[in-house]
Amino acid sequence: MESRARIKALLKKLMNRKVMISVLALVMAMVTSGIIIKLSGYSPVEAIMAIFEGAFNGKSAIARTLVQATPLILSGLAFTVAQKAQLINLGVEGQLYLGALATAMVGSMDLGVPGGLHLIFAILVGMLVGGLYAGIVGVMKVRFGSNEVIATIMLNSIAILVANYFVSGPWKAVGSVTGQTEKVLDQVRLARLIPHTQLTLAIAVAIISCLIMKWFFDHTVPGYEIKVVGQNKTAAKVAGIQTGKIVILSMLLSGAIGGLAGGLHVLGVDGRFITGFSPGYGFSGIAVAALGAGSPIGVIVSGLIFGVIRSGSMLLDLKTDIPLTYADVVQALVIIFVATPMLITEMIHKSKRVVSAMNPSSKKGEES
Amino acid sequence: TPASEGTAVEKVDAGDSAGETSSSRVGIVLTTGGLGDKNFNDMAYDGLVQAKEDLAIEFDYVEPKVVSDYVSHFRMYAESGEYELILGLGADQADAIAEVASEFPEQKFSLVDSAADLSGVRTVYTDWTHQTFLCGVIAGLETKAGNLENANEENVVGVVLGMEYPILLEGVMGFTSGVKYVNPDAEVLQATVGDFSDPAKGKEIALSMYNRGADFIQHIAGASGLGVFNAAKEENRYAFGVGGNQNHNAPDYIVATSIRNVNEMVYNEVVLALEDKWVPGPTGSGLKEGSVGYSVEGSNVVLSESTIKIVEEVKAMIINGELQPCRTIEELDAWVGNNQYFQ
Amino acid sequence: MNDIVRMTDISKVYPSSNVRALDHVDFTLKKGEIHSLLGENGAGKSTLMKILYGMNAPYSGEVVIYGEKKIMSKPIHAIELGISMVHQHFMLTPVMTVAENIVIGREPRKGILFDRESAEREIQKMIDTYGFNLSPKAKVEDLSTGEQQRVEILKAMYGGAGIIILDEPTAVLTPQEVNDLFAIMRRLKADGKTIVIITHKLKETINIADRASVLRDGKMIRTDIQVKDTTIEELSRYMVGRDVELGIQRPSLEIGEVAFEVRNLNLVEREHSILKQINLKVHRGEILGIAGIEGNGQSELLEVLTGVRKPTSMELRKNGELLKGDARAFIDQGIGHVPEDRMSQGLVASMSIMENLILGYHKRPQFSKRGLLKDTEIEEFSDQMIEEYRIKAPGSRTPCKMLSGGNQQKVVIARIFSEDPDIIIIAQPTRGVDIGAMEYIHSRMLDLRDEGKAILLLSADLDEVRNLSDRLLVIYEGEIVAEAERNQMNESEIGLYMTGSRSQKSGE
Amino acid sequence: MSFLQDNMVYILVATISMSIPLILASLGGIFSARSGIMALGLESMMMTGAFTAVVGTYFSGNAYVGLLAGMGGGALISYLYGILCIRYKVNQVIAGVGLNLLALSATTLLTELIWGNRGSSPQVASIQLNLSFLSKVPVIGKILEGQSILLLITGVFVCVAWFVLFKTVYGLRLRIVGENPKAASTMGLKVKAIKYQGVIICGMLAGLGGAYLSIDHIDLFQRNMTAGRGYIAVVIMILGRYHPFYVVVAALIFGFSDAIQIYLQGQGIPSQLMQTIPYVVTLFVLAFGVKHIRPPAGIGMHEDDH
Ligand SMILES: Nc1ncnc2c1ncn2[C@@H]1O[C@H](COP(=O)(O)OP(=O)(O)OP(=O)(O)O)[C@@H](O)[C@H]1O
Ligand SMILES: Nc1ncnc2c1ncn2[C@@H]1O[C@H](COP(=O)(O)OP(=O)(O)OP(=O)(O)O)[C@@H](O)[C@H]1O
Ligand SMILES: [Mg+2]
Ligand SMILES: [Mg+2]
Repeated sequence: MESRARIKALLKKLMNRKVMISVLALVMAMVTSGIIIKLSGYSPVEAIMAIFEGAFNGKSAIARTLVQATPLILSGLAFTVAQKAQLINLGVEGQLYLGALATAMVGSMDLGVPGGLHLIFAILVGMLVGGLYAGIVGVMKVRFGSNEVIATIMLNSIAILVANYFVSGPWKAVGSVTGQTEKVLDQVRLARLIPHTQLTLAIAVAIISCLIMKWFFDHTVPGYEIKVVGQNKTAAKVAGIQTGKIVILSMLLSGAIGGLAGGLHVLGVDGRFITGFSPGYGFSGIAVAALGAGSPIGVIVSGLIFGVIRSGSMLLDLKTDIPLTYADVVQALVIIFVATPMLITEMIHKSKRVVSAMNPSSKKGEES
Repeated sequence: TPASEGTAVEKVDAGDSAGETSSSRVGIVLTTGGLGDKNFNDMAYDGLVQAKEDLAIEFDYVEPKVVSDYVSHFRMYAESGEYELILGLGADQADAIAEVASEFPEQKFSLVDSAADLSGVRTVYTDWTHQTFLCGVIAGLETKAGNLENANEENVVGVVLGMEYPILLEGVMGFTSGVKYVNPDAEVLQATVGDFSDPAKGKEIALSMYNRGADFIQHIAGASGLGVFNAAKEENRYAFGVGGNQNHNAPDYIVATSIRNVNEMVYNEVVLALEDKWVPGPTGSGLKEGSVGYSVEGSNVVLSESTIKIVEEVKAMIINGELQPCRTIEELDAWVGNNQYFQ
Repeated sequence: MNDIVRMTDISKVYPSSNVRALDHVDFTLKKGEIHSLLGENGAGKSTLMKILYGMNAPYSGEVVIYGEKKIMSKPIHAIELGISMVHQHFMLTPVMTVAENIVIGREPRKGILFDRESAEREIQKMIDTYGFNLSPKAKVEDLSTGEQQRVEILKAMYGGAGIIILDEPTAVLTPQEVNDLFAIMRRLKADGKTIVIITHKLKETINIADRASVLRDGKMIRTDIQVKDTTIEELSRYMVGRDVELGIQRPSLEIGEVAFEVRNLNLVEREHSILKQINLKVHRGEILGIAGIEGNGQSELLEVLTGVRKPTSMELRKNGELLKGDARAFIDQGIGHVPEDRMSQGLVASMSIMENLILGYHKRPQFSKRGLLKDTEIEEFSDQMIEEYRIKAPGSRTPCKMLSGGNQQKVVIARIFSEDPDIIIIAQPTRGVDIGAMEYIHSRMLDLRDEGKAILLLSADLDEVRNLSDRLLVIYEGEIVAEAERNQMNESEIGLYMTGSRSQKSGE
Repeated sequence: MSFLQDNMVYILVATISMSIPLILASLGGIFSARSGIMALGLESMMMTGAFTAVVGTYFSGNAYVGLLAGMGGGALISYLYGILCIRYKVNQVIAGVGLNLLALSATTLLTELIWGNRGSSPQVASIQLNLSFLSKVPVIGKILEGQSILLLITGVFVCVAWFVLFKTVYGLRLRIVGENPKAASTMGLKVKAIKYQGVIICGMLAGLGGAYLSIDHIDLFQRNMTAGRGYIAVVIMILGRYHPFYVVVAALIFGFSDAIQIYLQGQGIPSQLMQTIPYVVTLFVLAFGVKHIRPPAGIGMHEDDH
């Protein structure tokens, strides 16, 4: 009996408003895209089945889903962290790029250190580079009052161009015909958790990073100060918090997480830096952060959801005639619906009204 | 289904095995550019459509979002075990296809457009320098002669790149050495759009070259090249297409296309696989095989007989090995010193 | 019947906080009266008036205006009926000019063009009539709070509304300005206008109103009180439900040695001399009050003395020792600071009470250790503060934005007072706070003083400064122009110094 | 440098033609931002405009119909943006990025459904009218003669925008709404309606900017052909302090540095590094030129916020 009550309590906790709305939004996005798919003459059932099969059917499918989710979770986290200080870091893409490049370079050099150390060093350098690159924005903001939206958009383009220059020129792998660095040493590659998949500990690192950030914001002094600065800069100043330092710190942190996303991708998936390796993870991160509703825990959940869509759409692509563009449409719709909780609440209200109109005896329920 | 005007496939003799293998499936991993590029991917797709018609095969295709996804796609094909042949496209798939091929030694893998030597994988490559060299020769001859209606006095031509990828720079060198082979004093301008799908910027870049005296521009810029054609029309100058025959895009202004018959290459791989003639290892395919070259078909620009004669002569020289286009910018000066058509 | 507004059975629940702000309230306005609406913080005064102004739909109940039943769901409905409102929190656009702010929504125009000249001319005329010191061309962001209040009042008058609602218009005005405002109100009344005024200062109600109504916890406790037949004590009893000690005067028991000394303080910014040669001393066991009209450098003085702003020159001593540094250093040195605007400077509205109670002191060992917050200790501390300071809130985790103004002020005060600072710099401690809370805050301040703290009090509320201060300074245009011991100067004398009509300095 | 001088006329010609779509889009952005909605969805409006312009031209055979269709397309998606941000109070960054993704995938999908190719449309008619009648004007005649009639239209729009924003009652109201929606609402303004208007004007102008790219500058729609110009337009709008004239200056600075880099390419410096020039210049202008830009205070706020 008692355990039943506990499960009930747990369910109640899980079914809170935020979660309900996110779930309903997903359903709405699915239904809408289903209609679009149907209108274009394809079978929505087939599409959804393919997506679920591609994401969950078998070990390698699940592995693929987790691999896809990893950079999304981290990019979403990077955006969320900056957002806590009320900073819009549209530059995660650039930070991720440079982080990946730095990790790849360090990883491909023979430093004569043991593997584990080398790996950690490579990751840390990636984080440092990503962090410093974002730090520029923080410094510009504090020093010159520069708008971070402009600065990050500009720095994105610069990062991508400069990285492309290095990997097509001075740092290009010998004999390679595409823009890429040398392979990283085997000792710095992340070990595969399941053979013949790309699944590595990277996903664990991503999830742990989210947990750490949640803990950081809830229980540490700098986390607290970031939140205060984000919510009320004047009050923070009056309380003796050095707002400039905090702004820079948040950007550094956010950029470091972006750099980590890039570094893990290099060491876990590609084994080197390859031009164009990111399909806009930085921007998808904004969507992930939106779905995660500003909470690092939410980011894990939403990163996984986007991972499912991306991984599932690979099978959709392979198995059906439905063009891959539909998967993009689904993703965009998910973002839009999830970002629109009021639409969902409105619909709930309307449907309640309809129900109560059809069924006058249930009118009491409206009061509550 | 994606259309691809002007990429007609010349039929390779399919032998008489077509009937028996009606249930064979072929899978292809396209490049990150995806279908609709009216080029590489669309041509490969057309090759398979042709194969489906001629050889009664079935085929599946996937369009990866990013380079990192290649491995997953190859593995999904291989794991299903349903495919007679798994095709890859583009040099950047080499790592991925090699990794999966090592896990599935029984499976046939072919990678089109890569020269890498990968165990268990058949790679077929074309030479970029061979692809653009002959259009370079045309440009070199015509910009100096100035006979064509819209050619000018100045001895300047240009190349527009989409992005500065190492492999595309070979295409630039092919064109440049082609120009210099017949016209060593010509200036070859070069600029990069920074995007493969920004025709507006492509046009601006082409205009900047035409303004500086160029009268012929070779683009290697994907859809950004459409802007180059537009600039040619507007400025009354000439351009060269790349990949599939693009001459119809602006027949009065596009002199020729630096052709690469990816469709034929793909088609051939299917034939080989069905006929059990498939063997792993790298195979070159160039001017001789007809996989690359120039095509004036569909263009309204009439080249003089002497030009055509010289181009064909040069083509023959490359095919029989008398002439090798220059490959790198560093070697160019020395190469020009040693290789001249008009002594 | 000359009831031009009749609100019956009005109820309102805010869905976001689930607060029943109004509970079956009836309210009427008679033509040509000045009606004072009273009640503690959070009683529902603003809510009721916002419903009348169409800003608070949906509500339940009936609103009848000029005898006709109306549904007030948008301000435009009220505006069209000739109702205007001065809001408790300013509704001004800082980057725009006085004239633009006032005429918006009913702009003089030439075709599609905004007729700026005639707008400015009209506003200037109003300014002249009411004797305000304002320029229609000035940007609102350059105005002091008092001046902004005047803009709000002009906004309400512009367009000739018949019913004018003033929600705490006097909170930031000097006595002189209050008198001016009241003169205007009487004139408007003579013109046949009907006015509602919300205020926490019962003296003002007695002074200006014809009738009064009292709300408590969303219920109308008394309505139709004839002001001429009542007293401050009676009104305060209606509001709070008990007797309130108003205007506590408790002279210092023992004034100790100098605890806090400022010498040679000057502040020049953008070639404007904002603070000029300020010298002051606060002793242990003393409250030093600084009176002055808003915009005469008090805000800057406060910021300099708490390390938020860098002065051009200053020598600051605490217990004889030279003090330097930023806000952090000042806090660490035991200088407590209650900022003048709680919402923008004192609190992080979206954060919880407990998070706000440690703000600025979060690095103290009792709240954190090596960068980690001590969650249990913080929560215990917070629960204790809520009890001790009688903060009306569901719990420590309630966000501050859900509290009423008075309770928010208590959070700030509790934070500073509980940290046992030697010196307390406190500005506008009871602005917008109801009489019950005011009584409490004042008595706490006096207790602290009696414990030997040195307190520097800045306030625009002259009664407050006069009652609490053991010594009083008057500031005018960044200069200390007068100094007096308790009860040495009367209200009108201080008023003369505050407006610069008189100066001890020039008299020397 | 004399090389640049020799080509200065061409560089200026390129500057102008590359700036036109940016000016139009940022001009639109001003209306949106000034009404309180940060136009991060400009990219989607430009892209949709570019697409519908080609659709309109394709089916009517008339590029001027196409221009109108481009404005309509931009307006349509901006209306959606408005519904999200105004009615449903969606976070504007997220709504913008979401719509940008939607516009990219939707235009790709429709390109495929209409023309059977998901990369690009067929070639369509394009705007042919240019300013050749100005060729006689001394000095600038050379720069202007080849420019499209849209340059003239852009210039007119810039002036009209300035006039509307700062001289008319409507502009005053729009700006008040963007600065302080609550105050505007208490003064009886129809805040939501004004915001919708701001956003839709934004969509029409950005759509026109997109149409310039697709049926004026060239003559077809190519998937993702706006190539991030919408984001650049946001940058230019902010850099131009949300003011029509300064936005023109900011766009010309960006366009000019972009044109310079095109002409400087192939002079030995790696092309990728040359391509960073406009971005680096913008950063420098941001850091040392226009400090502390103050956005409209009401961005992201709603009239019924408490
Ligand atoms: N967008 C979301 N989608 C799905 N689940 C979510 C989402 N946001 C939060 N959750 C779930 O709700 C729970 C609460 O998460 P959250 O981090 O928001 O806690 P919180 O109580 O808000 O913490 P805090 O008050 O410190 O912000 C988590 O366990 C998570 O599973
Ligand atoms: N926008 C709102 N959302 C939720 N709750 C609100 C809102 N506005 C007011 N409340 C709540 O409604 C109650 C009445 O508030 P109201 O502002 O009417 O009080 P008041 O009498 O004007 O107080 P004060 O003297 O502090 O101005 C308070 O408990 C307050 O917390
Ligand atoms: Mg949380
Ligand atoms: Mg109130």
